[in-house]
Amino acid sequence: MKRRDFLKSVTAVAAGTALPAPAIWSPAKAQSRQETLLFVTESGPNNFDIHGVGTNRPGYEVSWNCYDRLMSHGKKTLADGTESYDRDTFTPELAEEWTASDKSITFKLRKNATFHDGTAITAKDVKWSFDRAVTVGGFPTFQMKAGSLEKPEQFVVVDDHTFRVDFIRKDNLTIPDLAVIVPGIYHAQLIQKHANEKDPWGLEYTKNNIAGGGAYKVARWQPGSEVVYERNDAWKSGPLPKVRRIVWRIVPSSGNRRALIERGDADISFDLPNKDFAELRQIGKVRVASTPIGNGIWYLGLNCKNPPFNNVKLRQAIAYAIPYQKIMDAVMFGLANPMYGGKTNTASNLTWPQQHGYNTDIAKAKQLMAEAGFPNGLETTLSFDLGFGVIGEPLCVLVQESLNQIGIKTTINKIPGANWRNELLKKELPMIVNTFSGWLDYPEYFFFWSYHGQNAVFNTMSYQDKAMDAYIDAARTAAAENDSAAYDKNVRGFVNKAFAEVPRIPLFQPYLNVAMQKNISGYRYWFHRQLDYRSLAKA
Amino acid sequence: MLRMILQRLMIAVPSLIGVVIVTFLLTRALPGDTAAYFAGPAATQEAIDQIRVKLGLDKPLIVQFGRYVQDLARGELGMSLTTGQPVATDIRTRLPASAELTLLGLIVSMVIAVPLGIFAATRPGSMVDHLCRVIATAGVSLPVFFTGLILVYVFYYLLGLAPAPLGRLDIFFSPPPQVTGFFLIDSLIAGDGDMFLASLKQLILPVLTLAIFSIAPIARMTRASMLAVLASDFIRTARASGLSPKTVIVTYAFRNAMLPVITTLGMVFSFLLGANVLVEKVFAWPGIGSYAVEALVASDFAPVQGFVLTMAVMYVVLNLLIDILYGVVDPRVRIEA
Amino acid sequence: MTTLPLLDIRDLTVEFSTRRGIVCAVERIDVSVGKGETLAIVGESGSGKSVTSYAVMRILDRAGCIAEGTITFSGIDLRAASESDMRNLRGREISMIFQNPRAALNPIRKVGHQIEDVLMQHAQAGSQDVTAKAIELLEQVRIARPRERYHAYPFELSGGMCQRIVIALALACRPQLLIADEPTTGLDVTTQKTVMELVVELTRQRGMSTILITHDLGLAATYCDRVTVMEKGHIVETATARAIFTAPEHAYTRRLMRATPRPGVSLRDLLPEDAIARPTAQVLPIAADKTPLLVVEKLVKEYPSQGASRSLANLFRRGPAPESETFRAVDGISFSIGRGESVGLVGESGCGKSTTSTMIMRLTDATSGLIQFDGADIGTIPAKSFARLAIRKRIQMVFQDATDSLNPRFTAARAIADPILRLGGIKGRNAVRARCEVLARQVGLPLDLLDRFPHQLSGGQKARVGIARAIALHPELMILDEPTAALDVSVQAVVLNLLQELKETLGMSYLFVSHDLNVVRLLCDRVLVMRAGRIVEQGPTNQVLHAPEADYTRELLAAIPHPTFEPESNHARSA
Amino acid sequence: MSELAVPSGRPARGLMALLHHARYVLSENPVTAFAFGLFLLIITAAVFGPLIVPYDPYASNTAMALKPPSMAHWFGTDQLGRDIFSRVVVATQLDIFIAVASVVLVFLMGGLAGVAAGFFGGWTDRIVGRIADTIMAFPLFVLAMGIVAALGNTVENIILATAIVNFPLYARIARAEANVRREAGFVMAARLSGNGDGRIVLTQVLPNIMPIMVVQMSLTMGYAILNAAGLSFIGLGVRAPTAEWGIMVAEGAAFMVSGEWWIAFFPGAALMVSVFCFNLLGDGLRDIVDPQRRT
Repeated sequence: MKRRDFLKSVTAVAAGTALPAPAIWSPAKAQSRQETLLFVTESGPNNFDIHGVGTNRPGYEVSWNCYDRLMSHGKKTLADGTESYDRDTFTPELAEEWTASDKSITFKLRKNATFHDGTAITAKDVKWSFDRAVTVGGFPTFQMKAGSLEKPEQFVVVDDHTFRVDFIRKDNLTIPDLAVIVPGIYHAQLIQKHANEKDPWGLEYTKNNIAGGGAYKVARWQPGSEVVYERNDAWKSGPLPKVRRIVWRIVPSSGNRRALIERGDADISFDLPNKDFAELRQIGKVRVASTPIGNGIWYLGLNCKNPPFNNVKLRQAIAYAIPYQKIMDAVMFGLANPMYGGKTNTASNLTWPQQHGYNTDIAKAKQLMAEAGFPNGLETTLSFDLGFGVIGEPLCVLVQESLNQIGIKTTINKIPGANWRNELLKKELPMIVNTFSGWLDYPEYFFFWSYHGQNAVFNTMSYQDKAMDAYIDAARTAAAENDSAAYDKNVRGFVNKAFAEVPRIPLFQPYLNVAMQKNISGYRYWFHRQLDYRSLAKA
Repeated sequence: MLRMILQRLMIAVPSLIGVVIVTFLLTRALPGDTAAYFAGPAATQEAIDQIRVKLGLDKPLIVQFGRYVQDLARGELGMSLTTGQPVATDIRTRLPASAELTLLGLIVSMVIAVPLGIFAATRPGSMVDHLCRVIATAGVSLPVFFTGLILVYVFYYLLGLAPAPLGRLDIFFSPPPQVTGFFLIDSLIAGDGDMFLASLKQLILPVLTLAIFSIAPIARMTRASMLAVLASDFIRTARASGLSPKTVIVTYAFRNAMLPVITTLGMVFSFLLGANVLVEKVFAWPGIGSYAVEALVASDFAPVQGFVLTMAVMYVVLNLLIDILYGVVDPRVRIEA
Repeated sequence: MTTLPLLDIRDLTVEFSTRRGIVCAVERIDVSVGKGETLAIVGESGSGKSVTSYAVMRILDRAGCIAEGTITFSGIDLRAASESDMRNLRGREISMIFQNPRAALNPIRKVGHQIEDVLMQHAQAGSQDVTAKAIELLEQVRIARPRERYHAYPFELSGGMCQRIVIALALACRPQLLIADEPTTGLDVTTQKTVMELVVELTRQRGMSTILITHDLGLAATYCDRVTVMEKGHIVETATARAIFTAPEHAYTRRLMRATPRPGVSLRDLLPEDAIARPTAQVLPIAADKTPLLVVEKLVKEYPSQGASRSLANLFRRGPAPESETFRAVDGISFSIGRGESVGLVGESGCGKSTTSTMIMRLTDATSGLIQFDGADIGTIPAKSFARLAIRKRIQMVFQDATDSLNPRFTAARAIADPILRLGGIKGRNAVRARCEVLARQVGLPLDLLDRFPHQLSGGQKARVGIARAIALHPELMILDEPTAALDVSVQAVVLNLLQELKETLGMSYLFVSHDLNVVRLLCDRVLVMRAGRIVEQGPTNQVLHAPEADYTRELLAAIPHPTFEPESNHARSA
Repeated sequence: MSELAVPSGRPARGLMALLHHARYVLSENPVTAFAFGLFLLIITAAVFGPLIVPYDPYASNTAMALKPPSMAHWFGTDQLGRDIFSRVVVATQLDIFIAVASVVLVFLMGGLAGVAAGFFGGWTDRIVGRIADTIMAFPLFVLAMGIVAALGNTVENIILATAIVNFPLYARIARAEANVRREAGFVMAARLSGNGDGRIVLTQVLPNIMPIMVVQMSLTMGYAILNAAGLSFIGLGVRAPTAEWGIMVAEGAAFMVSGEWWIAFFPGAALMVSVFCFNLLGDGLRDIVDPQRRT
């Protein structure tokens, strides 16, 4: 609140409600205003501990900034100048150094690292934290398993400051999986004091208390409205962050969030609709960083299990009937990488996501509809998640209109967040619009969850094809033995198959957009798509 | 008077029981599967079943209802999964926010609507009468969230007069020590003028939005009851005995006309609590309305049940207050009860 | 009238703007009242008598205005006076008391405070002694225990008591002129007497002038010096009470005098001279069969006494409700009505006469006692199912307030047709319409009024529709619950004659419920006098009304105001 | 109502009287006349809307997205390039349908239950009273949300939710009016003429209560539309892409700050005008119906 605005609003108030003389603006408040960073988002955390039951994504952000991990990622600068985490380089955090063999990896912990309450951090805490991650169940355990970290026996305390992880199988995802949010270091004694037989891992306590040693501590939390962080000045696991105090306010109305950033009251505005970001960038009063979300795709999923979309020709017809350009303009306002319009329907390189060869071609779509045996069209429903309604709703309306041209009548079905996951699990929705992005930015990792026959929850199309499974498994083993020739053949194999049989039609790769005041620096894009406060600075 | 209170509570008991049952059924009928929602995006089927058992949602409805009533008896409102807090603490922190907003909204709208109604009633059929009616009706014709958004757009975004719609307090104020939970009162108790001013400024726009929305019903009721009272015999006697217009209008007519208005206040207050939900969403107000809405959309039963029960108890207390107020004003009720 | 009159109204015309344009309520009237004189303004409803008094006080409602004429009050031109001057006059120099006393007081304010308001307003008392002054006023109007009644609310006092408070309010500032607009209408005869005597005594004592506005000629003649008679906004005649009573000049006054029921006159005498010549219809012979049509023995009706707390207390108490809890409206009455006989049931309000009639009509169930109609015991049949029985047709009723007993949404024809359609057994629209027209003719209702709604009919016309509906099914017993109480005197005379004629032509027997002994004397063969749920006296009409045994009956008779002027010669008419 | 079809000449005069009376009130009260004119405008938009509309309200045209009001598009275009004027006019049909349907439903539920409670008293009175209290204990909007969330956000459920939410208000008014008339003279007279209680309620008591109910119904019509708009704002309103004022205002709200004020403004204005018209009409009807005003 700049001084001029404050005085103006005080006089307005005085005039309006005839209050006594306006309070003089104390210098202390201005100075603390400079040291505090305010950012606004649509929804807030429901749990501080990523191991907790049902922790939402804002909850991940709290865990990331308030707990340490053994190691983290380095940084690289992208084409447009914004910094991003570097998938391939790992930097020390709690662990000063580590030596890896093909059987295990041993970490040397920092000697002087302490938890927030000052007690020293030892390997025993690390072991307890890892055991907790693999046994507490739900999402954390599932994420650890993705990197073949499955059994407490793998984690060995060598001495107070050395910790070894034994591999159960060769998996090139194990190392990166150690740098995601889940394997954080928890303060074992403190949590066990609040644990009981019904809740052995103290999940209730860590739900709204931080028992860690990260760069920030939570000073105050009012669920659904505000989180206030204070910097942990005794933090040793990296350069001391520059911002002393961070206030996170939840402002549900997107219009207000934009007004706050434009008027300079908020330093950072997160998760605004694309249209606002596009316009803010043009106006140029604030800086907008847009980074394509690694491994992230918005797609139109077709249910391959039950008719009518188990017919490949019909799926291809639909792939040609999607109004791609209209979606890019009216829904994403250009803030996305198109996944369509490639030269051919075969893999052009080993990266993922990449463009497929389909484009809007109503005539071809009609012809394919006839070949597929649906000359006079069909009736179906198109569903989307109310939680992502800002993109989902206009997208469905455009798709509905263009599918109408080739005889496919659709009714739009708006499903609230609560039972959207429920519906996905049942895998009965014929046609859905959805998004998925994995933390580990490797093609085989994406295909393992979205296309593999094991029919995980992310394989929303329940697409099961022996050949596709073979390609994916072969690619994973090739990566483990870093046999690049086999890896190259198999990755191209499963990408071509995905494009040919198109069980889901990739539409675009969305961007993560953040709007910041000009005096904010040090923003870095991360795989978990949340804010990392430690690198931020306020000039 | 005590007997009247006892009697009023007697009547309230069946409706409270009704509320408990209806809320339970309503929340259980919500389409979402809470277990699936809270198992997280990547949960597998057995993870979800695990959570369903943990939450006890797999037992038959009757058993769940039995356990729910037991918890209720112990004053245990259960745990909110959306905010991760026990529902009771959530309600204790958030109810004063909503109450402060709604009460202030009601007071402001009373201060505007009642004189408007009296003014219109004392000059029936004149231009003033039509003008008051048009202004009051215009207020209620707009959806409350739309009025809120327009006020924010004009007074905050364009003119910069109003403070940022950031909730109850500016960012560098920490809330005053919790005494009543009403920031205005707590800041006065703490003697912090700055704080009082800041929370007052934050209240202006949302209170105005609620007030605009509730002026019409109160003004219309005041006008109608004033018209009826002014046509009655005892006003004619008062005029005939030469009492001054002020005494006739205020002491004689107004006090009688207030009786029906007081009863509609109960109706308008619960009407406002409902509209409050939307205002809280627009002004990021950490009130109980938006809390219930988020829980409802996330099919999180405990907060919805806790919220509705609090509202039901508040409604009973409110009606009791209205009856007592009615008794104070109208001796006939006091004697008869 | 030698001295200057206190109030002098010259050529006064008052107009009201209504939906159908300007209506002239009062047209060029001259009224004057001397100091200390009591003037009565007599007229039927709609004659403009109340409008005149409102014009004097300038409290006409928004639509009314004084078109022409002057009103001077002890030298001040009231028409030209400013609103603030008028306000000082009202209450201090001229004050008014109104008809319905309980409604004329602020329901939620102590009576003492309301008196103090007037005293304070007109600076009759400072804040210290205002309470003492108020209590002194209460004593003057003879209210028992004034100190305690000071704190009472209007709904806690009886009608008569409330009227005394209104009088206290009016006389608080010792005004020169008191206008009483129908002060005793609606009160019991006995209370009416005490209130009128109080007014006259207080005004005489203080040398005040009084204008008494009433429709009751007897009242006017008894208590006033001069009488002005008004008809449809014009003054018809002004003379001393004695002159008006003994030698009315204007035809309208004469007609009014004739129509007022008074002892020693027959039903037919009430009608105007020209009407007498009408041939009496063919009279049915009184049925020979002497067995009584209706027999009532030890009829009792109990109500649980009021108060919601009572029901609450019952909830918690074990054992039977103690005797004193209930209130006995009708306490064991017995009587019988012969065929073709008309019996009067007389009593003041609250004596249980209406409750008795609703029980006999089987609209409400009796607590105990026998009701036998034409030999059959109809008391045991529950009221709910009585409507569908054939016997329903044989007992019908005419209600007191005709406006309330007609459905505002039904035309007169539809109202009359209702019983015919249900129980009349006549099918087909035209047949039912024809039957309605026959009935209309029988009760003297012009046919073109059949399609009007109740709010478009006059009092008398509505009464006729009520009667037509009652006789639609040829009942044998008809209960008339004060059928003419709400009517003007002249209309009342016509309706009473109509009822008498119908009884004779259709051979019905009547139970005539009323509080007005004069009306009962004209119509009934036998009279029952009721008080607090019990019959205190019953017997042939002239025996009960001329040589009453029960002293309550004597008290009732004495309370009826009928002037006894010595038969002097024609007294000089005063200007 | 009257089984008695009186020869044709007569009822005409009844109608004439009503018209005359209505014309008198309208002339005496300009605001009600204005509201009545507005009402006619809305009804014509609801009936003929879809026919006279310049564009197809559902045709999106991304090239023309977010254009301000111009000669081509009087009210401008929305995010998907659809013509807002056409959508606002077509939406009248749906919104008026929601308003009328919920009002009729709540009259049948609340009104009749209230009349029965007021007339018969005893147990019916207690039951209806408790139901009304239970509903009253819920904050109105939250109850509406619960119902729509539980049963799905179809138009029928929105109507049902609005009806249930208004049940106590109607029950209370009907009960009070019926209670007053329970002991009325014409009710006793009707019993004397052999009418059973049921018939008395329907043919005699109800017609007398209708005027007061009609006044309340017109006020509730305004509320029904606002309720639908509120539900749309939190995502429980009608399904996309149906045109309905509430959801259009809710969608447009996000664009206001970024300068595209017209997306929310015009549906909001239409919403305001119609609710405004219903409320004023309600007041006007009250004056026509109020016996004291009938000079």
